[in-house]
Amino acid sequence: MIQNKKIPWEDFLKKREQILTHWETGSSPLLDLDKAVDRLKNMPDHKNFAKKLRKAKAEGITMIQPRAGVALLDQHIELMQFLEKHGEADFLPSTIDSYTRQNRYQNAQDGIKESERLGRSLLNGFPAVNYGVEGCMKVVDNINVPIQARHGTPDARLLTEIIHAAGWTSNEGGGISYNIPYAKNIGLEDTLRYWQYCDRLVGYYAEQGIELNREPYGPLTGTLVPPSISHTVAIIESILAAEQGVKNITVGYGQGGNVVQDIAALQTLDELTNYYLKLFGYNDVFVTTVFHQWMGGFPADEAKSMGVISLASTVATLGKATKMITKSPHESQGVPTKEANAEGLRASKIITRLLREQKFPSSKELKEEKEMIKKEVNALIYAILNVGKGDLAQGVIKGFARGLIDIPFAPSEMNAGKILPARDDQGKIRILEFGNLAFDEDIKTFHRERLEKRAKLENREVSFQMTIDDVYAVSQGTLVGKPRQKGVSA
Amino acid sequence: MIQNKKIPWEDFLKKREQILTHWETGSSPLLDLDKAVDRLKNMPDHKNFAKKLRKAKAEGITMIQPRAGVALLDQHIELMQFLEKHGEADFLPSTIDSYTRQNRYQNAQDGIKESERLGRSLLNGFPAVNYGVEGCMKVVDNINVPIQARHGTPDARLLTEIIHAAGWTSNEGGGISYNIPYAKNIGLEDTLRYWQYCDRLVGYYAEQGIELNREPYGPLTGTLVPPSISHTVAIIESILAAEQGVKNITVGYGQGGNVVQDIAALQTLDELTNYYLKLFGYNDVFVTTVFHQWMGGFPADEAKSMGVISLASTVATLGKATKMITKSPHESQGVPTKEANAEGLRASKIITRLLREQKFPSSKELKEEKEMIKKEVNALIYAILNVGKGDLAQGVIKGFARGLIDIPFAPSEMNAGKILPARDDQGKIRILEFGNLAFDEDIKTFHRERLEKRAKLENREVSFQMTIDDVYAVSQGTLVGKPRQKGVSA
Amino acid sequence: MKTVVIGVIGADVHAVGNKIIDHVLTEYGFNVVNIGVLSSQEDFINAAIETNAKAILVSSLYGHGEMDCKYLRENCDEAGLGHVKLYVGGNIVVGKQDFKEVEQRFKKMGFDRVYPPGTNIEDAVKDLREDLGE
Amino acid sequence: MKTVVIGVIGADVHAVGNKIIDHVLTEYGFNVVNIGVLSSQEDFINAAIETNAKAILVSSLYGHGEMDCKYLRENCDEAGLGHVKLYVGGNIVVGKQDFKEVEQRFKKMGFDRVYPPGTNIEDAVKDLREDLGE
Ligand code: B12
Ligand code: B12
Repeated sequence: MIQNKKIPWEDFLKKREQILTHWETGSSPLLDLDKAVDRLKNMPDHKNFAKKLRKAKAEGITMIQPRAGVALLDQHIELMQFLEKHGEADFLPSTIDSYTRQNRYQNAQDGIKESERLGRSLLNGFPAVNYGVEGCMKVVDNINVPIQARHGTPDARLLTEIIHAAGWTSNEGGGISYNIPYAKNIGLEDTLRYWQYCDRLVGYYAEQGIELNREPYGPLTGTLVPPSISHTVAIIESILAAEQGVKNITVGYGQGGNVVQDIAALQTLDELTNYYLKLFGYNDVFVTTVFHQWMGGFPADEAKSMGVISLASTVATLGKATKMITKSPHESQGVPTKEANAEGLRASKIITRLLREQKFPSSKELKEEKEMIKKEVNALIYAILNVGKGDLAQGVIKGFARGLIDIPFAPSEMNAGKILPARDDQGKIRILEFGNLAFDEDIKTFHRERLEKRAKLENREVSFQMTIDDVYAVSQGTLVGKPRQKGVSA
Repeated sequence: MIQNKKIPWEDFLKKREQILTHWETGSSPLLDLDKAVDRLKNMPDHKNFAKKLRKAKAEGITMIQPRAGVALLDQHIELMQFLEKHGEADFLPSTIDSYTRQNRYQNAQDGIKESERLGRSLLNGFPAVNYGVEGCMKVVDNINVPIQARHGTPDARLLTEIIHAAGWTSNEGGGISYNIPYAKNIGLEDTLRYWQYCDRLVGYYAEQGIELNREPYGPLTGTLVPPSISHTVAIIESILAAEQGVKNITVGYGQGGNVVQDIAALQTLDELTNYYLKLFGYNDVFVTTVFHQWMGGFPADEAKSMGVISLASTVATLGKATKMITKSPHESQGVPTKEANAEGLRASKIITRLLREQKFPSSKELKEEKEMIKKEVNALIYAILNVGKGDLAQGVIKGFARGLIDIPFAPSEMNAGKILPARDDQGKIRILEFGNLAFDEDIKTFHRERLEKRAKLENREVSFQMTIDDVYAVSQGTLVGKPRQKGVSA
Repeated sequence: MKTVVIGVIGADVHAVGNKIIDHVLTEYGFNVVNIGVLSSQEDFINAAIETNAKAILVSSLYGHGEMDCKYLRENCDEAGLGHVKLYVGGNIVVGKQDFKEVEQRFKKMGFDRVYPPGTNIEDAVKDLREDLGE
Repeated sequence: MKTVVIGVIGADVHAVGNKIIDHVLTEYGFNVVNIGVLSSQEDFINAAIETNAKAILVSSLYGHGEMDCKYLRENCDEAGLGHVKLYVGGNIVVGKQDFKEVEQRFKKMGFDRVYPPGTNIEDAVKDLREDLGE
């Protein structure tokens, strides 16, 4: 039975032996832990994710990072260099392809071959496991900023081993956030274990004096996720990581669209994560925040997409996010060209710089929204801990099974999938169907009242049609979905 | 001696005869006032600027309008249609070329010929006077939204006659705002008279039951203008217009860059203009506001320009501006292509729509900034009225002569040109040299303290170098100008 | 009531569009068999056989559509589903590509209808009615 | 101390760059004669004659530069200013045009140096020193 307990080192090593056999690149001599420690120790500060984040937070500025990855190594390096130079990226990613995410390394290998043959990337990301430590080293050696693996891999153990040994100083993911939105029928017990492993490796490096950054994946399904739900997942994954020895954590949140709710979310994310880490006794974890530019469906038009990107940048900067993940004007169409990706970065960059001296002022509305988020998160964490009889890992498994916590639009069968979100009259994300979500009546009444207000304005009932309208809304240029007539396309 | 007094109708008509002789198109039979009244009365509501603004204000939404104009009539119409269709412009402009602005109609005629010969526009705008009522009618008849003349013409009397008779339902300008930033040695007495004439014409139409919109030009030199200074000009020009019978006025403000100061400026602009109009006894003037996207030097990069444009749109919408004048990603380079112009519009449009349900919440910082602006405006208006012995027109002339009101970076010799603005540590525009500006010691101390704070942070003295750095800053991607080393280019 | 199979092919987990297609087609009176995300070609084929479906609507969002859909037509034919219409939509290739060309590519692979990114599912209802007979 | 005439030509009122050029060139030790905005060709020529200037720096921002600068070289030569260097900078044509081409156009018109939009005036100091001799 899984528990939130640090994995004993011997158990880890035993497991490790097995993991490294999952694909041929696992046998690289560079995966020797001492060699990896050496390499990581020799990474200069400006290529260390954790250190650069500390600096940014101290200066109160917002760093930018794109998503990007292609099938072929040389083209991937070129892409990274381009985004550093022409996108002015402060951090680089390597978005991993979807076969690798499902541990289908043979499919990925085929994808590489097919891409070589056709001269264009047929994979939607960089197959880091197939290229192994040697390939990943080449990437980091050819750039001048820290690099991170970004994926969506339920079982990222081999991937994690490889990237850290190569000198990549951050890894995105978590046992919940890389399961529920990214898988269909993988158990939470499994993914929690997988990610305990990934975190334990980072904890090991920490023991050797190497600070690596870990980033629970914040936006989940990217689709109308109420802040308290994604916050709860972020906080839980932070605690689980801290238990394994992680010392530098970036918690994330995906833009909702209402400016005040987004600022409230960013501020509470920082406050609550710190609060709960300390409550659980992890006193030396350094926390930063990452804001994701709009994660739902984008407008088809490139100029409008630039508008969405820039609006997100404004909110991130005024909300003092330490980092922001950017989108591109190609978002609605497909994986962006490097040029389009860099355009999104540059629009984002100038806004983070123009507004760096500014902060969103406190107000009654902001305070109320923050209070509400805190109340909700507290309720969710209490319920999860309670159903886990004090153990967070158990709580997660049982909490999801019972729908005490529930993520809208998730593909996973581990998720109850009973709640339905919708926007209120100001575009704030609220909940219209609660399923078994562990909210008390007070909280539910608050949500219902807000939605009723919108319903009245729009002269219709609160219903799933509102949710559907809201899912489409941003791609059609509004935040609050307008009632559509059936049979009439918008 | 000019006074703020409604021009008697006979005097107006006498003057009018003379004006219409300034260029051959003045002799058009369509300039017969009865014909013009007929035409304007037949304009449908959706092409009436004043009415569309009333509707927007009632709905609390922000409308968008580009700048645009080319030398040749057919191309100009094509441009307007393109911006309506592909830019989703709510209002159309016709930016008038610079020869026409200086009443050099012969130069404009040469420009038309030369443009015809080379097949590209050699003029920086549309020479409306040369095309006359007939040409201007053709423009409005080929579009479906209201249209306005936007220019910078000290003496726009003939232009004004022509555009209104053609059915253009709004005119930008004013005796101060189209002199001080747009001329070198034209007296204020002259331009105030010219614009009394333009306003009197609108007042006449109002008497015939036709509501036309007038827009004092808000941003002035577009370069580090403190809100209280541009507000004062806007309020004075509103009062002068109201005296001539204008009933629908849009007061403007150019984005400063600090979000809170900009929101404070937008809110106080509306509040103060209404307050002063009523104070002076004009009780039936309908006031709206227009926010100008960044009016200073733009970054060369198009993606970054899109960022600046979008940031402005965010501020305008959250600040509930009724209208916004947009820029394009070509801004730093030259008059935009129609495609680039439409890109700026579409990025702006989506933001005004996404945020339409939202409003910047009130806060201590916002209230303080609003209080400060009000204090300053009150001081300036008091001083101007006082030196004019109760007459606003006289006050303007003497106030400028003595530097009681003073506009930074203006080319006009009527302007004292003694004040120097600079940004404080948060990017708010303050004043470092006051010249004779009619501020009391309290206000001055406030400005000095804020600037000292920045100086300390940057480890340098408050000086003109700060102003220079701030002039360059946005085009180089920051708001607060960083100290540059002499001889080193940024 | 005509039966249609919907699902998201390959290693693709984009669930939002799938849920909405389900809802909308059901509203329009189709009998929707939704096999969800992460579905293999076999999953689609088996569902179509079992439910006697008239059309298969494949969604592919994540970019690997070109690889995942290879030989789907042939495999359907082999399984005796020669009469079943094949539709595909979503973001079916990697990156922003000329759609005319992409459409050709997928038509050559045997798809009856190919839809560009952001297609409103209601627009496909007309096609479905036409292809399946009212 | 070398004398240079600066100003903004034609019906152009863009005053900000002009004020900054004045300040910066003065700081760099030039004797700056600033005739300001809305200056005609004659204003430039007269100022250069009166002050024995070594160079004329024409600014044009508003787009009519091509028309306003026509025959300026010839008119200078006629006025006995054949030795005076002619620079032009700002946004000297209408719209975003290929700068190489624009430069050629103005060089053909007799300008010695042509600068693209947003040129940092400090970058022209080097050229001035080179052309006028230290
Ligand atoms: C939300 C989202 C996610 C969420 C998905 C959550 C979930 N589990 O559902 C998360 C964040 C998890 C995610 C992950 C990834 N995503 Co994603 N995602 C999106 C995004 C922003 C919106 C998708 C969406 O929900 N739209 C709203 C719904 C209603 O619309 P829809 O899905 O397009 O479906 C409608 C129509 O297309 C049409 N339709 C769909 N299928 C069919 C079929 C037929 C026959 C017909 C007629 C119509 C039709 O009808 C649907 C309903 O109206 C899109 C980009 C965009 N569109 O803006 C990228 C996008 C689809 N994702 C992309 C990628 C690459 C990924 C990742 C690989 C990498 C990453 N970014 O992390 C992973 C993939 C993981 C995996 N194994 O699949 C790419 C695909 C690239 C490409 N094709 O070139 C996109 C286009 C973004 C981009 N430009 O890079 N993503
Ligand atoms: C501020 C501004 C205004 C203000 C000017 C206030 C004033 N009186 O000074 C206002 C609002 C009044 C204005 C009016 C107009 N403007 Co204007 N304006 C600008 C803007 C945004 C910034 C200019 C500026 O001050 N920059 C900061 C200073 C420091 O930089 P600078 O002027 O470029 O000068 C520097 C360098 O270029 C260089 N330099 C300049 N000259 C020279 C010469 C030499 C020899 C050298 C070496 C270097 C050099 O050194 C200077 C100092 O560093 C520019 C666009 C931009 N750049 O972003 C448009 C711009 C110049 N304006 C333009 C236009 C068309 C107009 C108007 C006709 C129409 C309108 N928009 O209303 C009127 C013109 C009125 C007239 N008769 O001249 C166009 C010109 C178009 C073109 N060339 O194709 C521009 C490019 C905007 C655009 N893209 O449409 N404008």
